[in-house]
Amino acid sequence: MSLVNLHILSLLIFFPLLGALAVAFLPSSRKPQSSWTWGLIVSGLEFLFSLHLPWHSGSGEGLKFAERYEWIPSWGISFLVGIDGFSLYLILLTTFLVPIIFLMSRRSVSTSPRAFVVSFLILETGIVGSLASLDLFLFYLFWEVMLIPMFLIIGIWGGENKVYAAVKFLVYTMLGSVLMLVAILWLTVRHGQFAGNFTFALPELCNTPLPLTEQLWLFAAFGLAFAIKIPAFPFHTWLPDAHTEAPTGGSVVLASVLLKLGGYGFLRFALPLFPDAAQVFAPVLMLSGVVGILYGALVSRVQDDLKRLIAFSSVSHLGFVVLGLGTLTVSGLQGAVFVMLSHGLTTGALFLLVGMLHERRHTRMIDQFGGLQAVIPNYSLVLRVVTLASIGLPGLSGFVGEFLVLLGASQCPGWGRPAMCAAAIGMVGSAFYMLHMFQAVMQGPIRHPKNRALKDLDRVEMGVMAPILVLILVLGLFPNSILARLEPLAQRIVETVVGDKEYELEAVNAAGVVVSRTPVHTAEPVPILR
Amino acid sequence: MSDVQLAHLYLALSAILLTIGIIGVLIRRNLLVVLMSLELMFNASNLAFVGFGRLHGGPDASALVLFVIVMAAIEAAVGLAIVVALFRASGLAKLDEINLLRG
Amino acid sequence: MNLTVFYLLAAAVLVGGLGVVLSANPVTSAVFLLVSLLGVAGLFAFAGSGFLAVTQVLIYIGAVVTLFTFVVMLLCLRDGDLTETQLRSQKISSLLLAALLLGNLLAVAAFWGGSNRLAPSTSLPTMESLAAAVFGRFSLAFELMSILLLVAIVGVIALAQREKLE
Amino acid sequence: MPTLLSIKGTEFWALLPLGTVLAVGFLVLLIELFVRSGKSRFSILPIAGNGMLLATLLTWTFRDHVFCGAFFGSIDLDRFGVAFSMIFTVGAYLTFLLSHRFVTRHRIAEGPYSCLIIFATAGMILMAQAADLLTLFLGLEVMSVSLYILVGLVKADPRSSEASIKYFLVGVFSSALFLYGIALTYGASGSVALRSLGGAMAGEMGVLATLGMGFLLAGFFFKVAAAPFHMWAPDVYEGSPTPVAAFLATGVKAAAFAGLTRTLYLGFPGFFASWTTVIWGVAIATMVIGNLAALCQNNLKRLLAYSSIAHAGILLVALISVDLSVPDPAGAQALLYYLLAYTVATVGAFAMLSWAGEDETTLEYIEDFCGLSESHPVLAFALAVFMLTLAGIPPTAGFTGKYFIFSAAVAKGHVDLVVIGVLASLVSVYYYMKVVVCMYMFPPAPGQPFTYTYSVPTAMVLGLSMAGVVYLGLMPATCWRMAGAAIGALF
Amino acid sequence: MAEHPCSFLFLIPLIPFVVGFANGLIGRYLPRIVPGASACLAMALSLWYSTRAVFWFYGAPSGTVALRQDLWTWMSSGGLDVSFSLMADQLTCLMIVMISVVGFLIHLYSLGYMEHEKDQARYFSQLNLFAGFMFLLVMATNFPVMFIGWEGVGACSYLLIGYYFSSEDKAQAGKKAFLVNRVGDASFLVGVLVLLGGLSSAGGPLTLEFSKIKARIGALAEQRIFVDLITPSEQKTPGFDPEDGGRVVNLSPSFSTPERDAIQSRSSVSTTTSVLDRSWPPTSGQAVSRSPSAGVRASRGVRSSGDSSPNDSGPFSASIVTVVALLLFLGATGKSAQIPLYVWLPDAMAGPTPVSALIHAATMVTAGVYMVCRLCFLFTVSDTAMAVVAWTGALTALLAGIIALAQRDIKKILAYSTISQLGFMFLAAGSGAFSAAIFHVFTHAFFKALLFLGAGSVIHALHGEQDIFNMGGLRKKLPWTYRTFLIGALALCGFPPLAGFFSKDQILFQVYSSPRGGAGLYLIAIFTAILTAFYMFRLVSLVFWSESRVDRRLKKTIHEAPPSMLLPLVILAAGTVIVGFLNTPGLLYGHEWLSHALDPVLGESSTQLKRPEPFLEFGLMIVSILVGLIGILTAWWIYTSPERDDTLAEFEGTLAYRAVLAKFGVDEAYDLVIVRPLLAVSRFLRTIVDETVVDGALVNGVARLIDRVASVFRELQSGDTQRYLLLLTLGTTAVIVYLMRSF
Repeated sequence: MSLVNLHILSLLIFFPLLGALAVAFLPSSRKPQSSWTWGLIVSGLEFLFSLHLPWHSGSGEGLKFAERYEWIPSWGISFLVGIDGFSLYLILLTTFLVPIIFLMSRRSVSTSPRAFVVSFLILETGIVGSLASLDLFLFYLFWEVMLIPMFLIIGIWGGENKVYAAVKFLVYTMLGSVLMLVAILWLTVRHGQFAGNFTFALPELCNTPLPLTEQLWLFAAFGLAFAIKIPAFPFHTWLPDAHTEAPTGGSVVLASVLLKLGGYGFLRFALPLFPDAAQVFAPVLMLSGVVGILYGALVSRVQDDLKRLIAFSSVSHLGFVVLGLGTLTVSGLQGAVFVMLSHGLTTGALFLLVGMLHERRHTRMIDQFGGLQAVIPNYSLVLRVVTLASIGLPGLSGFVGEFLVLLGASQCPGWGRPAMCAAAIGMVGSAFYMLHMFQAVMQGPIRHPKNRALKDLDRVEMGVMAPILVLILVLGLFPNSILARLEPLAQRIVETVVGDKEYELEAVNAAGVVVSRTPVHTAEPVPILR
Repeated sequence: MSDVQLAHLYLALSAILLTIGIIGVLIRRNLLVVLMSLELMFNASNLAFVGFGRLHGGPDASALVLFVIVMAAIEAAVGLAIVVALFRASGLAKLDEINLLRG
Repeated sequence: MNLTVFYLLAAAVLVGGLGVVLSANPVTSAVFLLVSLLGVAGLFAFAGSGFLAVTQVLIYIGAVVTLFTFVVMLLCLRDGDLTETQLRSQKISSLLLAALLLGNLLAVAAFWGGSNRLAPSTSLPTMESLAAAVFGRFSLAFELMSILLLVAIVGVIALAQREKLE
Repeated sequence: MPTLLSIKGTEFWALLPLGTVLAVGFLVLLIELFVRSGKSRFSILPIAGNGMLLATLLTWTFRDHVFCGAFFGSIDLDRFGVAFSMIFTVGAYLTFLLSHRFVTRHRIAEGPYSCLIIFATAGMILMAQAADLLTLFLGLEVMSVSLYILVGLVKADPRSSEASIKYFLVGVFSSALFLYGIALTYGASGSVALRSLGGAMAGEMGVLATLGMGFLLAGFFFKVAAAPFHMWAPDVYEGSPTPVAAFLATGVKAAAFAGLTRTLYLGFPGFFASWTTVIWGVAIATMVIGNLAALCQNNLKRLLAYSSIAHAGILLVALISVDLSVPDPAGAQALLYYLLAYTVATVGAFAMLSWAGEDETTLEYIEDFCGLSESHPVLAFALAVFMLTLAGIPPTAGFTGKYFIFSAAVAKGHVDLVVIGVLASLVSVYYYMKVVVCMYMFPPAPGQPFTYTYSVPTAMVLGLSMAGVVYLGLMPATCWRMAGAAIGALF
Repeated sequence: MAEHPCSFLFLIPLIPFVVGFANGLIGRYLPRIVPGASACLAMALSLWYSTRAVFWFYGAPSGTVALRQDLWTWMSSGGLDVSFSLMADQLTCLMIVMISVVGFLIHLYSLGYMEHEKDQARYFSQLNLFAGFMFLLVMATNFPVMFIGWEGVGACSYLLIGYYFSSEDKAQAGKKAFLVNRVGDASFLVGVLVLLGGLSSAGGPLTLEFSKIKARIGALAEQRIFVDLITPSEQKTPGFDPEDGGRVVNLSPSFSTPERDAIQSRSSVSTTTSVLDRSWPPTSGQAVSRSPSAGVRASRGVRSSGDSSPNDSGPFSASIVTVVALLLFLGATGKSAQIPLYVWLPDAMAGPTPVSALIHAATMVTAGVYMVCRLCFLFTVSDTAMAVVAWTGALTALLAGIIALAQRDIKKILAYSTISQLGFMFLAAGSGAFSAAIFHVFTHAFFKALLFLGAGSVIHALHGEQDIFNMGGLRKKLPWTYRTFLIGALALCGFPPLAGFFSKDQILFQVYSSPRGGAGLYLIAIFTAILTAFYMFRLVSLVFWSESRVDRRLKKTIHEAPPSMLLPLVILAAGTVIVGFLNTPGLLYGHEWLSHALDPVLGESSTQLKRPEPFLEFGLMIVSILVGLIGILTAWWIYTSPERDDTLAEFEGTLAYRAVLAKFGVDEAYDLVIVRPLLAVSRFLRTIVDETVVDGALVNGVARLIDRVASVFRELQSGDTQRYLLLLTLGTTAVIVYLMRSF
């Protein structure tokens, strides 16, 4: 078991990749359906493996399952992975969703399923990798690896405007990440000057004594990358296009996981690395969050494409994440993470449901529907629950996160309270568009004769939605096990940022892998800045 | 006239010759004339070599000039060959007619 | 006396050069080129390396200019090609540019130092020293020159030969 | 007084790569003249190609027999020379592999073709080993003259001869400037030996030296196709036969950078500040112009030409992110690494191009590749990988190389360059992705199906390039160390 | 003072939840009787456990303030632990009994009423879920858990209003209800969070437990909120800040420094003057002046609000408690349909009648009142809040009464009367008579449910006819309905000895004599009572007494309701008769059992009256009875006899009547002022800001710009070799010039 504990993360990272290779090199004589089966098997196994994490990660704070192998020693680049509460649940969410996506897509995706499966498995590798990696180079690597499969998924299996959306997604997100690369390099170089060794390992890069102006620039670079990914308010416009054009599976993974990596990046990198800058930027984050909440809600209300509506609802929900990050309070950070989780479930479910509707009706225009509740009661029941959850009905998953974020905002001095009030108005906003959506699609008289013949959910769809619903309920009622795991981490960040304490990412040692803080003797002399 | 003076004068002359060659290359349309202007440019550097040769003494400069002369002759030959080939291929000998490749 | 000779030669060089550039007919240009190269040869002689002058005359006048005139005759049969077309559009710009460049060069030519350098006694290269240099210090370059010639030959042949019937 | 007799036997080690290549060249020439002239019309390319391979192996085997200042200090064989000679010979080898079907398809005379490529390689090797400016210049000339001819060898295609004349004019013009630079430098120092330039240029001769350096830089900028000296590149690449274009994009560029590196590091270390600034400006111009001009290209060959310009910009960044005084060669090391990565990827891309199309026809427009993913998934994947590499997206070689360069540049305080560089490469992502989009997201264009002439050598090139891309991307450590060893020779 | 553990409390909400979920998921596939039956059974079980809880509570050892069951820790974050726990004290016991009784009856009634409906499962499941949430709401021990119920009941009412989803406007009504409620909920949440901030700045551990907050209300009362964004820096630096008397409200948990506490203890004669307190019209001021002893215990520190501290900085500052109370009250107005958020309730009548009876008359709408009473200790600290509550209640009662006068839809009339009665309750609460308010909640639950169910059976009999002008003469046709309905109506008019009489009379009396109340409020209330009597009996006479206006075809089919519907009517009628005696005033030889029972919870905060003056009390009682009679008689006189129809007709022409009929156009006003602008803004944001500016101009604009530049470079590549050479020369010259610049 200890052996498993030592290598579980690399297993989780590379297993999908191997699976992808296997699927790619299947004898093409097989009928295409076989690649679905393979994809299901691989992702299912991956999910089972990932279940190992929560059982054996104990309760304490800090990183677990850390691994470290020197990769490019002369540049201080190592394969350094490890997870804590921040990443654990997102990883679980990912591994949980991928099989579901395969299940749902096998009926909707007809063109070249093999490539579809392969792209998704590679994407999974990228996601898990960037969630697990603690080495900035490694992180950037996986971060970029995520882009291409997503680009292909949108561009190949997308809607009519797919190429535009795909390229926009790719270029826009890369705009952020390349600047982040510059920031990473700058950071490592500076650390090299201070500490004498040239390393990318996060635990050693923390507490690099940088002057404020430098921190501001670096934080801005990191922040831009993550803000685009989340997406925070002014940088959101790639999201509606991507969501609208992407196939169902793509939208699901995009909304449920990819966006979360932005928030995760803030928690894991931006805040701990540049605490002073974080304190300066916090109001900006809060402002962007609040604007995003309200703006997203309003704009989403007047959309006429279901997917677009949900996309803007994501903008609104993730505004809560940004706000929570900006509050720099324990509750705020916890809330941000929890909003990410619950949004992952609810919005994923919403996209799945819209996808089902699209399969049946081949349109997503709201005005094409109406009165469906009479025709497909089960579907409407599920949609109802998910809608209420995403509105943030207490007792369901949506509420906990939003409440904690508001709590954090209310505890944040300065602009906290006004932000909190505005965000609370945003809660009204979510009801504003969600109920409108539900009413327009599900209620009222049946306008289009086509809608009379719709089939209700079949077994597979039920089987897919059931676990999601259960999770929504469980997260809503018993969030505390998660919150308890998050609390010390959030505490540490807050103490670092607000309380000027050292940020000790101790856990690599705790995992038994020795990290030498002494300079790694490289073949080249350490580069010194002029 | 001292060597230094001579070097100065030769350098100045070579500069002027070089410029003339450049102008020729830039504004003449006839390929052959352009080639001739190029020859002028080579000769300019030759002048400079000789002048500096007097300054530094020794045979090096002369050797260099020798090589350059041969090299220039080779260039001329190859150039003319290319021009002939082009002319045979497309009947063109003027630069303003040569712009298939663009954009 | 020395200077006047120099100036005469320089004048020949420059007039030849200008003639190459300005004369409308390529044949005329070729003739002017001849003049200019002769001037250069004279300057070589004036600088004391007669061998170079001889080489210049042999190679350039004997080979290059002849080649040029030959090709001119070969190509410019149609009188349409004799009427000169100049590149009006970038005349001005190129002249300005050339002027700027020339300004810099002349400034350097006028003011670079070197005044304190006294030429060594054996200033005038003799044939022996030249030969020694070519076959000693520059022996490798000499060999490489042969390679260059070979390349040129192969290339020209390759260009010259008609459509190979492979 | 030095004469031929005073040359020691050991000095001939310095001629090892050059000699081998030349020997192969002569051999090919003789075979062409005497053996092949009769009825026996066997292909000569394998001989030439394997000759290049042999040269590579020999160079590698005897890499320890370094000898500097051979032949009265006119040629060095150091690790730098070894590394570059191997890059050139490997490049030539790959070019021969590429040429396999192409030459016959386009009815190019094999004999001269092979000879000229080999001699061009010899010229490159000279540039990488030159210890004095004359050798450097001669190398340049040998390389250039062969290439002027090579570019024009497709008789059927008027574009080819046009490219040839253009290349010739611009090339000779720039080499005239280069020569003038040599003259001025000689005037300043009284010598043409690179190592002896340095000392002589102090004081009042500084102005001459600087002027000379300016002309030399101009000549080099032309060779590496840096803006605004780049304009010839797209036309020449498009006009020339595809394998030759590949050779231009990889070998010539590498050679030019080798010469530039030697000249600047060995010859003009005292002028570090000034040439750094010049190159700084040129690098910015090159990265911006190269990437932007590539945006609206539909011809893949032209696109690759512009991309090679853009990459030249990045390589220039690498060139100046060093510190000659400490010494800290990280930048030059990265330059070497990046050249390798770039060569591999570009050769791969050109391999696709030379593969595409049947006998007379060439498919070089991006539209021709539409829907490739359905009809030929493997080819599509390969081309996609090369595009990703060129765009510098991890985990490919291109990213690792870019990363090394940018990291070195940041360490030298060239953050401005790096920011421009990453933004420029962001733009490049757009046009590289245009190819991927065409292959994967568009249906095949009606009427003209994608055709290709399969040949084992080209397949080998594809395989090798793919392997190289992945290897250099994921396991950079070894090659990085080797690059360090190579560049160490200049420091 | 202890809380006694009780192991089965969780069953009370859980059973309806479970059954509700089961019905919702699989009910559709079960035989059609099963859902209804199981739902009723669930309510019965809840009723059983509620009563059991009551007995358990009174059987508990002395000194027990409440039964309590801690289930699990719901959330714990940043020093705040929210435990998911339930409790039952006197107030809760009353509520759960009421809910389960009325709920059970209405479920029973629904069996009959809904038997023709297609999918009863959805109906009953949602009804059960509602009951569960309602239980949760009243049994919660802390704000978040209460908020679950609070929002849950809202959601369920939304679902049930939209039960007939296939008609557009009913769905619309449901959405409207949810949205309006949501506004209140948001303010409720903000209130809770501000309260939390106050607690944290008061020092000590964070908590949202009612009991703990109650314990620390004193410290809380001293906290002041400075809404001062101009200088957030001073708030950024936690710790003692001399500028504003050491009472910077810094809403960060890590804010309790010793010297600061010292300051607080020193300035225990604190200065929590609020601009609001001063600016409020003299009523509260009078109250203070009239009885200096009033509410001293409740609000230490508030009393000395006269002298404001000299160093009272900040552009706007108020007592946190006031702010909190007002925010919470806004939430209450949403839930229980007070000005300004009452507009949803009339539309909510779109739902099935039993739903209206249960949710929009008996239980959910009283949640607001319950909340105010549950937090009486908090409200009483702030005179402002109390005054606002009282006046809002009074005005709402009046407004709703007036609007009810002209309505034609039987259910709408009842709805407005509900609003008006809720107004009475808030009036009572606001004037410190919390037990009276709760008492009215209790009685009102019975007779209003009775009325609705009666109306339901009328509608049922007339096959969905709801316009009272198309009814009449049903006295004969529906005898039992008539009798029970009459009882209900009389009770509503406060006719002795029915339940309504006692509760309403108590309210009126206390409003008059409470220092927080006063003559003004009393007059409004008494006038509203007249209106109440009038419109109720307008309804009664039009429906039952006057001769029939029912059209021919319906006439034959009119039939009395089935027993499953009548039984609840009868039971509720009986209840209406009985429950009043739970709280017979001492004047009538009763001894206000209910009030005393509730004393432990409410008493200590309730405003103390002067020694009861029997004469005054008796006088008021007479007045209210008379008032009721007047209203009844006028209504009877006008609406029974047909010959007054023409006079009525011309009266209906008048502007006043039409204004009333149009409900003073409040809905339209809201639509015009809020909804439309909001939608307009949304469209503007979508089309202009998002698609044109952010995406169009910025994102794609940059792309276009780059494309321009690119094409320029492409033009540069003209194919002319000499152009290239020119640029080459240019580059060379530039390099040379640059290099030469230094010499």
